[in-house]
Parts: sequence; structure tokens; C-alpha cells
Amino acid sequence: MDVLYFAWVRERIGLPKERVDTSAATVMDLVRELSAREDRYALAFSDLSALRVAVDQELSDFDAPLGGVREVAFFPPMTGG
Amino acid sequence: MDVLYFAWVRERIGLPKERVDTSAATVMDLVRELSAREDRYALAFSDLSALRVAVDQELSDFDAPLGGVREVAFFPPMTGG
Amino acid sequence: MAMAAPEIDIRVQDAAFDPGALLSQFTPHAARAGAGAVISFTGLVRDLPGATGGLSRMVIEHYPGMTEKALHDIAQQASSRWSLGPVLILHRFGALTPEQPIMMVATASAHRADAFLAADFLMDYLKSRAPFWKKEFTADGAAWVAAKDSDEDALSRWR
Amino acid sequence: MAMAAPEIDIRVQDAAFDPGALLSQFTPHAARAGAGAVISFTGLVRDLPGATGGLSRMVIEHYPGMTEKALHDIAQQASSRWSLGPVLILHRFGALTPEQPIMMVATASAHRADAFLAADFLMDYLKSRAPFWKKEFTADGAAWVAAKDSDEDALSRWR
Repeated sequence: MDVLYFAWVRERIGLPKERVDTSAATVMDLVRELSAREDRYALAFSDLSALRVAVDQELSDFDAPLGGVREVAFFPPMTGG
Repeated sequence: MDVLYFAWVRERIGLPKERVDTSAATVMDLVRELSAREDRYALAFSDLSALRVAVDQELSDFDAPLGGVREVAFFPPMTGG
Repeated sequence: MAMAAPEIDIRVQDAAFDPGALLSQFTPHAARAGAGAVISFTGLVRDLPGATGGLSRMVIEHYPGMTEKALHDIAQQASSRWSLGPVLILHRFGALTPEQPIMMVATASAHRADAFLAADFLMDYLKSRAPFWKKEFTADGAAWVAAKDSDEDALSRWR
Repeated sequence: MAMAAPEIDIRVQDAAFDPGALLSQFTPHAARAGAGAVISFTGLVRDLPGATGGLSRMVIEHYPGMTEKALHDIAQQASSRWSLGPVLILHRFGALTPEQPIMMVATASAHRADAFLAADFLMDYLKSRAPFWKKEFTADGAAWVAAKDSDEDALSRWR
């Protein structure tokens, strides 16, 4: 699946988008898998209360299932308007 | 003093403005004086709850004093906006 | 934030106007005063689908002299209640046709709540406190628009 | 009144825009749909007087694809809650300078309350539900604008 990062999450992880082959069942499982990879991921995901997640371009939750999902995005709370 | 009429008050009385020489002490006294003149005045002033009054171009009340006043206007509730 | 002293622009005119053209002038002006939010409200003449042939025209009468003072006073009240940038009120008089703009208010503030509340306040006061009267003309005849009790009641929100 | 089916116009662009030019297009369109009231809200980039040399620029990042869907969804929600004519939402991304317009919403309705409430609702939802992130650049450095708890709290007004 495609994993996207925006704003300071993108800056901390150091890339806007990557292809991830995963069997993670939920967003939370994916977060644990990515955090285990490298410090920059662990740092970006260290405080989940400061993060939001979108699953297939819909705002979602960290316990959302990932079956059939093509795109997951992580970002801070939005500041448009 | 100048007495002005607007909207249907103007139409009922049949003129937009007239000069009135009066010793009326209050707006209410002026209304009684005008109503005694002719039916068209009596008709226009028959229901004071449907009228508003401005004294020297400020919204006012029927018991307002007229000493030193130059201009009194009678009209229905406003419908701008 | 400290906004520049509010500048009040009152226009009472019989000429038609384009609300967009006014907003194009107002917005940079508000921006220079430090505004982060600009609200415009435009009132339009609505047709009367119930009347034979619809509304042919609306004629707005006003009280020259008092009108400008009343609008200025309403704008001043808004500026003293909220932290505002410039304030614009334009109201037409004379003959209008359906779909034409009747009036417009524009407000600006650092944060959106002030400009929203001020625009709402200006509209409520303008409806019941500015000396305008609307008359509607249809094939069936002409009639003065009646004030609504709800217009007067709306003012109690602001006391 | 029966307003025409609402037409939703969503624009996400890096180009600068003139809110007045959009209002000039929107207003006759709203009038033809039977609207008596048109509201526009414009958000402007405010300077940062506390920062050395002020704000040099703001950069807005967004999530292409999701942004358009989120804005469309917010506009649909407004149209289903209130009796609206056309709805416009425009939001810029990319680099902006102080005093430039960031975004605009325009709403229209037969009577003013619906358009006012809908514009306020659109702004509240847009702030917390549309994927935009602002970064401010000054001589002291760059910083992502932090979301306010009050932005999230504002949504509870509409539940």
C-alpha cells in the first residue's frame, strides 16, 4: 500500500510517500511496524495524540482495519481556513 | 417646524413634507392637532402602534417634547435590508 | 491585535452596484489594517412567484439625511462592540428589479468571530433602525412590504 | 421557497485570486437560483508583528485528492442541513505573502439565517477537517502553525 506523510511528519520521516509491503491488520499495527524500522519513524510516531490518520483519503482512527486499503496518510491536526 | 411623511403615511396624507406652525408640547400633541385637521390625517394616525416617529432625524417616542425641534417625521416600521 | 482605527464607509445611492467590485476594493484595505477575516453580506431582490407575472419592480423610499446618520450610528455601535477593521454599508433606494443587489455590508477583523457577529448585528439593526421602506409592484397592484415582528425581536439578541 | 438544486463549486489552487471577482460571478448565479442573501467569507494571511522582520511568507501544504473530496463533503453537509443556493469553497496552497487571500467561502439562501449559519459551519469544518497545513517563515526560522483545541471544540456546536 502507499503510505503518505504531510507537514512535520513528512519532514521528520524525510519523504512524502512510500510503498510499504505489509500484512498489518490495523493502522496501529502499521504504526508499530514503521516505528520499529528506524528512529526517524519512531520519533514521528512517538506521540499519536499529535497525529491524525486518513485511510483511502477519509479521516479515520488508529484502530481502523487495513484489509483492501490502498492508501494510508499520517499528518498533524489540520490548520486550513 | 417641518413635518415629514414616508411610505404609506405619505400616501395617505398626500404629501411628503409640510411646514406646521404649532405650539404642541409633545409629538402626541402634534398628532392630535394634525388629526383634528382633516380625515386623511385622522386616518393616517388612527393606529399609532403601526407608526414610528423621528425627532430631528433620531428615532423617538410619541411622548417626546418638541421644544427647539426643527423636524418631525412619521412613518411605518422600517423594512430595509 | 491592534487594528487600525475603524474606517466607516456609508453609501446610500440609487445607482445599481456590483458587490464583487466593492469587495475587491474592501479586501486589500482590510488586509492593510491587519484583518485576517472579511465578511460580506449582500441582500438581493427576490421575485414573488405567487404574484401574477411575478414582481415587476421594487421601489425603496428612504429619509435623506436621517438614513446616512442612522447607518453611521449602527456602524459605530458595531465598531465599539467588536474589534473591527473597516466597515462598509451600502444601501440602494429608488427602483430595483428582481435579482438586483439591494444592499451590502462588509466587515473585517483579526479573527473571524468578530466580523461574523458584527455583520449579523449590522443586518439586524439596519432592518429595524434605518429609515428604508420597500414597495413591491406586480400586475396585481402595489403594496408596501410589512415589517415583521421577528425583525424587532431580533434586536433583543444584542442587548 | 424552493431553491434550485445546490451547485457546489470547489477550487483548490496555488494561483492568487480576487475574492471580489469571485463574488461578482457568484452573486448573479445565486440570484437566478432564488437567493435573497449572499454571504462571503475571505481569510487573509496576517503578518506576524512579533517576529523579526515580520512574516516573510506562508506555505500551505495539502493532500491532493483528499482535499477536494473533503471540501466537497463539507459543502454537501451544509447543503443538506440548510436550504442553500450555490456554495463556493476556494482554498489556496503553495507560497503566500502577508495580506493575500488564503481562502474564501460563499453561500446563498432565500433568507439570511441559512447562509450565515452555513458559512460559519463551512469555516469550522474546513479548519479541522480539510487536509491543509500552514507553515510560517520569518527571519527567525520556519514553524508549522499549531492547531488550536478551540478549532476542534468548535465542531461540537454543530452536533
